[in-house]
Amino acid sequence: MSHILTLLVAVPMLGALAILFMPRQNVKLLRNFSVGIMLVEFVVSLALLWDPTTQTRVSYAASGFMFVENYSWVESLGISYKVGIDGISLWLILLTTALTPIALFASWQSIDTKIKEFALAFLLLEVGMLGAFVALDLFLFYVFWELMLVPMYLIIGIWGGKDRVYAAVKFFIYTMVGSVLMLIAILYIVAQYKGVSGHYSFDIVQLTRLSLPRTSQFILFAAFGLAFAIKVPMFPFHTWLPDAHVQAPTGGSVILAAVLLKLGCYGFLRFAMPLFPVAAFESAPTLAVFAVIGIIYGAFCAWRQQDVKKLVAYSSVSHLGFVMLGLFSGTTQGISGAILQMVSHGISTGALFLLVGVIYERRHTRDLDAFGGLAKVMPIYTVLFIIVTMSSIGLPGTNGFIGEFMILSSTFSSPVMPFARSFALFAATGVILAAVYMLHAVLKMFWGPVSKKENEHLPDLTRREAYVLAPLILFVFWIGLFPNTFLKPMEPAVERYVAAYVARHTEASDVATLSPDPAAPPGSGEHAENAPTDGPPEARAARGAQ
Amino acid sequence: MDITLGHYLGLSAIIFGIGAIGFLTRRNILIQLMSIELMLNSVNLTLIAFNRWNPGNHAGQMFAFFVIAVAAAEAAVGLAIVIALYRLKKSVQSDHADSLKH
Amino acid sequence: MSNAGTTIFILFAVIALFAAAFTVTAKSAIRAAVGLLAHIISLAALYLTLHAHLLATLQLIVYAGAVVVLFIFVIMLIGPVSEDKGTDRGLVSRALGAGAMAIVTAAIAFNIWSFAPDAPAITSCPGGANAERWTTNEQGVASVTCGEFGGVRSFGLELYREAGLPFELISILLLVAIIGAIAIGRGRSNEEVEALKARKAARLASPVVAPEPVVETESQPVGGE
Amino acid sequence: MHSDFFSFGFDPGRLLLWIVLLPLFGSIINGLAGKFASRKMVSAVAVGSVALAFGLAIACFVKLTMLRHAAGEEGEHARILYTAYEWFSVSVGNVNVPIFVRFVMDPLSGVMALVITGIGLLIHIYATSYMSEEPAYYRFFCYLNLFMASMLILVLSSNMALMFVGWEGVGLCSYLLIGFWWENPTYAAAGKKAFVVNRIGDFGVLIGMFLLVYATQSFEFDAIRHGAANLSGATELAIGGMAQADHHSINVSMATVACLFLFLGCAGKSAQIPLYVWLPDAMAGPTPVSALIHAATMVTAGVYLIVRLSPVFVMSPVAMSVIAIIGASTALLAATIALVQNQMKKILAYSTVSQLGFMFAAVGVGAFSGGFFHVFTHAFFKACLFLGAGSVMHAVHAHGDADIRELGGMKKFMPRTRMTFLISCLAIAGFPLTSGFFSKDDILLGAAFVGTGAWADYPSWVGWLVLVMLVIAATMTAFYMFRLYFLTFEGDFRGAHGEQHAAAPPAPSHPGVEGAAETHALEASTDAHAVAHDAHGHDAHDDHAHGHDAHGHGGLPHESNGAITWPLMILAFGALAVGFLGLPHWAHLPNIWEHWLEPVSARLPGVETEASAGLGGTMMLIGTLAGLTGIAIAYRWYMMQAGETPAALAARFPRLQAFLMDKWRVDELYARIIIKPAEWLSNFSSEFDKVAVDGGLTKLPAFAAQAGSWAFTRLQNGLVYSYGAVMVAGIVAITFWYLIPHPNLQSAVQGADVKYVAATGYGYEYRWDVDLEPGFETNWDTNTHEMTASFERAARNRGAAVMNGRPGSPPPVIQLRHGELYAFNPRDFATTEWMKPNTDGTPPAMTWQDGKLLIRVNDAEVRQDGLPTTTPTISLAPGESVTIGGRLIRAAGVMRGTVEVRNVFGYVSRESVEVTIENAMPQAAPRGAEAHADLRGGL
Repeated sequence: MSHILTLLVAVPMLGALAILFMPRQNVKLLRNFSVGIMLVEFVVSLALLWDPTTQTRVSYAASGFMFVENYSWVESLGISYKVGIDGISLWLILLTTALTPIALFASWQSIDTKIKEFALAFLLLEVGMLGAFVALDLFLFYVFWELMLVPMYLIIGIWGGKDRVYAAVKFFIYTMVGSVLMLIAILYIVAQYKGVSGHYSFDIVQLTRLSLPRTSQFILFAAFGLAFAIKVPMFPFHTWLPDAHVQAPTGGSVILAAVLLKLGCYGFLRFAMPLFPVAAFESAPTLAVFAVIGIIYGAFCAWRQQDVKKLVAYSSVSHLGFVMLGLFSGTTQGISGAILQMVSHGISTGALFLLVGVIYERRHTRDLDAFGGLAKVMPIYTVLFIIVTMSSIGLPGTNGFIGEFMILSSTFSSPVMPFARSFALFAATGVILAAVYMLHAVLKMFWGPVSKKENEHLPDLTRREAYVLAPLILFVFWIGLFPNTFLKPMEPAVERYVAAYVARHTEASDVATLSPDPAAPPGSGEHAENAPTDGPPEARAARGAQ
Repeated sequence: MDITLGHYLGLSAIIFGIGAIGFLTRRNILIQLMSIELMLNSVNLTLIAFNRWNPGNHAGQMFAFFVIAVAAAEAAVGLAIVIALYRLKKSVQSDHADSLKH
Repeated sequence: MSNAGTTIFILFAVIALFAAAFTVTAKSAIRAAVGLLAHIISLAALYLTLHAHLLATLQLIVYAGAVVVLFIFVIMLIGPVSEDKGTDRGLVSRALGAGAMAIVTAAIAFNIWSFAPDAPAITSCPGGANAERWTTNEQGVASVTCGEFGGVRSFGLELYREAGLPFELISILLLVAIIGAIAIGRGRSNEEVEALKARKAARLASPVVAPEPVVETESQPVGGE
Repeated sequence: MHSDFFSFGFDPGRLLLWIVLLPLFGSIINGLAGKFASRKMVSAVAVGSVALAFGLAIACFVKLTMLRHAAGEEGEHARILYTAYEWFSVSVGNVNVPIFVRFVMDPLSGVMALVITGIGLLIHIYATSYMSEEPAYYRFFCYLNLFMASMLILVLSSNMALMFVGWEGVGLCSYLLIGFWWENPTYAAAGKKAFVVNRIGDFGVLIGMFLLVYATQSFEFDAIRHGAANLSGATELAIGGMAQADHHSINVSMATVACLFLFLGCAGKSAQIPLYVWLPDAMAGPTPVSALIHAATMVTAGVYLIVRLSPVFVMSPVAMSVIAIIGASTALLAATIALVQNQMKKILAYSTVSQLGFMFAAVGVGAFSGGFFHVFTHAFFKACLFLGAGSVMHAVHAHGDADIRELGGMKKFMPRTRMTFLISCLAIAGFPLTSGFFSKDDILLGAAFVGTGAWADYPSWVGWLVLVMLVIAATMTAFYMFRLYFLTFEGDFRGAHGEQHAAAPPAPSHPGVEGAAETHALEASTDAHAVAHDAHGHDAHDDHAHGHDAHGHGGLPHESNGAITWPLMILAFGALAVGFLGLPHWAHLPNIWEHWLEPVSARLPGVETEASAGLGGTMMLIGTLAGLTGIAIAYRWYMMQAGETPAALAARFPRLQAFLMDKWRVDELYARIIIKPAEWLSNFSSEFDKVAVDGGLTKLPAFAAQAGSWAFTRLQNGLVYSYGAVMVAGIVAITFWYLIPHPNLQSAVQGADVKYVAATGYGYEYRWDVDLEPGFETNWDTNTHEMTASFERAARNRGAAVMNGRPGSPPPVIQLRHGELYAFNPRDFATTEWMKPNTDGTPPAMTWQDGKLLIRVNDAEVRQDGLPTTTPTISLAPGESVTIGGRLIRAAGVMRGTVEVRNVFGYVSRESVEVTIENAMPQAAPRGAEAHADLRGGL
């Protein structure tokens, strides 16, 4: 059994521990060490793709989770340290490990106070994000989910802009409200599981076997869904996002947009939808309506923003609407597209925030009206900005197109979601609006004469900034031209997922039931609770009336 | 009429009630402390009465014994606090010590 | 219980009730203290009817001898301030609380009075109606000998055998109470009071809370240049 | 070239890939390294890559013709295919549809590829000279090559998804090239406008594509064309959502909806009503761009797409007539606007819109090959016209655009330009035997043909209407083109530009800034309307002057150099000659063009005959007359007079003139009905976000929390007796809870027995009633907190039926209570017809008697123990089951236990519990216990 996932979680944690013991005066060491640790982490994460011991590519065709590690943690409550990944989480993990060093490296240009704490926060953030992506135990997931919240709160609240405290608190409270409901829902499910199986378990694989009554499913799905919808963020729970983005430092914005939001989508995919298939299936049209509203509404809001960061933040609302639509479409390629769109959005929006950060460094403003004619003074910057803009607009050949196209076309003909065609139709108008607001920004920033004196002698991209952006640009085109590199590994997992999702959508009963464990070998004593004869006495208690 | 456990318990309940009402209505800390003593005493009476009807050991009396000790300690500390409060506020009215609000 | 016992119970019960009522209603604290004294003494008498000889004694020594005296000392120390001043403040909550408490008390007392399990009068030693109750505890082991119930010997033996640890804990509690009472009652020295006043004045003068001096010595220059 | 070249085992498909890749690499090389390379290097890379691509295109084309000939009868399907790799896939329904990066050369894309690379090559050569003074020379060629690559992807792709790459790619290049001189804000805005309008069209293409893919489950053009037959009227399209949502469906054929959406896309790309507004503004780009992108190639992509999907379009006569009418209207509208414009490029731009309208009208009436023929001929003469205009502007140093009132007599200075321009003007006017003559004739004939009712499904009035509009438009075309020609080349030179420039300082360092004032002032005096419209960014014609081709040798205009004139001459030759590829069929002349396109252009369904010679001749005559009339009027007004008649007309109808000058004020209209509302919506959204969403979800809860916190802090008043009162409230609650006993009765089924358990408590006494008879069986006792009752003994008069409502789901339990006949949830049973009605005092259809469930059945299929029975009354003991009408019904028993608990204070509480025992009979095995976990315990 490989310990790669534990290693992934442990490396940044150990790094954080090491940073604790470093002198705060040695800024250079702190900066280099923290980025170095993250690069090491990235290299480690590459082992998810290419197994160095057998010298082969890792295949994700096998059913079930890969690299699973399962250790009992709190035995009496069935809490375990269980981690594992499949094709769905693979690219999100790689996105995280790839973008975190980039974001931190970019941050070191502007962050010059409390360096040690910043590095610490970033490393812990990485622990939280990776942990949440690899956790297969609901409790473990919850721990990482909350762990992620704190460093981000600090990053916004300490190193942020003028209204950072407001933004940080808003971010924290919004996320917390959802998480608390989710915690209650988790405990409820586990209690149900205990009711039918006789023992506690937080293992997602075990809990997925549980089939709950319809009403409970809806309530629980709402609790989970709210937590994730806030994180995504779906309309109308998105208002924390523009505030958080505007106030967060560049690195924080990058991670927030690129990874944190994806955890909301991932949560839907990994937890909310498989645990409550009936509720998910039946609420899919409703949620799709919100997704579509988010797409159009986010775009309209973005158009009017004067602050570039706010504009990008609203564009995230719009883009993540596409992701949610894809998830709810219930089709293989719709969901694959949604996952790819998550990665794409991470890359292009991450790049956009980095680019905005660059100009903010130079001008200390992000007001669209403060720019104009930057193409003359910063040509390379302009070129990169336009490439990323086009990727964000979803121009074919760039990464943004593939996800959007897969989502839209698969949704359009989705056999399982009612009104799918209307959703795709309205969502596709987002394609027009994206061009409107992004080109509006480009027009105001880059074209026209250099109207402001301050802009006349802005330096173009430095080598360092170019290094930071280059890998992102590379992936913009890589995903755009050869998306199958990314789609093929996730395909088996998504296919299984969709099959299970569609098959289970009628599976509601009046009382909680447990389907047989496919993983358990026949006759194994470990899952004796499935034997029909001798369940716990309360399970056989007759129904009480009054 | 035979005096039974019920009579002792009823008496004790009434004394407790009187103490409680006193504690609730009086604003003089000294008298509130005395009301507390009343309540403690009523409990002692209950404990001792129950012990009388289960005389195999002294569990009830022993509890009462400890309660007396605790009551003594409480009175000592309580009165010390009264003096401290008096020094601070020149008053022993409990509603004058309302800094800990809102 | 004999008729004499009944008489004694009724007598002291009535005294205890009236004394208690007087205690909580008395205008002056000193009168309340006297009422408390009367209440304590009548309770001691009731303890005697319940064969709690030692506790009756302790009740007199500790309560009447120490606690009430302590109260009276404090009342004397404080003087006329200790008198209650009539005020309407919190009238509603006081009335509501007292009313609810009265109802509860009445309910409990009524229910207890009406419930009269067969509780035989305990007059005799072994051979009487409840011989087994005298001789055995739940495990069938007698720890109290007939005729010694509530006596010093029997009580003390059981206290030190069975409840040694609580007893020691109580002594610690008393010690702590003594120290605490001294610490609280002692008050501040003049210098301390002056320092307090100065700090308060400073706080009122500037809206920003002046940092505690101890914190200042701890803080270090923040690295980062 | 010998056939050997094509037969030596080399995959010609790979050449297709290289046709696309060469310009792409050219673009990348110039983009990355052009800044550091000399102009020669840059132009070598750019022109070289296009020339190579042209060569490869010719090679492939030749190979294609050979394949076609070699295949003989099956030659229709000859094509060259090359699959590069699988791109990605999408789900269509439950099917995974892969999308390939796959190129195809068939007759249609072959011609397009030749036109693009051929004319593209000429324009590249032209641009090396025309743009030679441009500081961002490399950037220009980078974009231009990128455009070539995108356009080639568009035409060579074998599937719609890949075509969409090119489709959007050319949009991007158009955006970049229109805004090439981005320092002028109006140019940049024009670029943005072009992109956004194109995006609206792209939306249509996307949806149209989804519809087609939804219907045919493939992105490949071939599959869609083959599946097109299924798209006709039979298919209902549920607009609302899934197909089964009948009440949402509108009875429109899939083909119509798909075609209209696709046409929206084509209208965007090919500048048709209502999306044509971007094209005139697009003239802000450099002239070679106007020629290549906005005249010859990109804008014809819409026609290309329709021809490519012609089998789909012919399925929907409705969509076809819409296209025809819109095309003809566009042709007419743009022609009227072009009548009065004074800027060379502006006239040409509207002329392009108008000619595109001709093409759409053509495909709209089903003349696919004719429409596409016009694409082909138009590419030559319009490219030639634009380049000629560029040459003139170059000569007079009128940068950006030139006012024809300032020109005149250019034939003296630039004879070669003038000759080519004249030829092209004749071609566009449809002068006999020029290329435009043949192609326009084809279009008119097509319109007349469907007008005669040859295509039964098609409304014939559309044909006539289109014909009339097109003839008028053709007359106007001839008029304004010759107006342009006469004013520019004939007469005497009226311009003062040359002198002005001679006096002006050489090549300003900031193009677009200096020099703007002088020309603008000039324009303001001549064209008062232009100023008013600058705010909308669409009228970007003349307030600029670029130093990019200020040669510094002023004086009189002069002929351009060879790099400019040679392409002109080649194009003019094409404009003259290519018409002979499409000689009229009705005259029994060989129509090579139509024959060549036969495999790709769909035949109109149900149309067998061809247009007769009489109709053809008439149309040819009408077309010729229209052209000649236009030319004659122009000659009379501008050659014989000095423009007095038009001036008089303008003076007589000033408002009409202003209206036409203002381009029908469509931009203003759009600004009012689309842009303003959209902006308002966006402002509203952004405010709504702040006020309603943020207010409702952030500020309101925050306020509520504060208010709640305020209210609770009021409780913290610091007064001991207040706290005491709260404590007393708790004491009250607890006291009364303990004064009353709480049985908390639980039950459990143990085999055939039911065990009841009541809570224990100090001094509790119990008595029980568990036998369903009135009265308690046991007396007060302190020890009986548990009681067991036997089912067999107790369940006599009460029962329940357990019904298996839906297959697969656990059965809902329906309890029959005393006096109740049956209790059904209508959701579980579609009908209860199988039960006897309960009328006239008959026993109920379902009842419980003597411990058995009695069911009286109407004529329903009844199966007991798997065997059909005919007994009208079925009697079921608890645990037994029967299947009635496919529904499983099982009898079950109900037990009731009641306990009274008394505490020491004498208070008594009573609690009952009812238990349904589904399988209480000893012979019945217990069913899955987990299925019926105690609800109370579970929830």
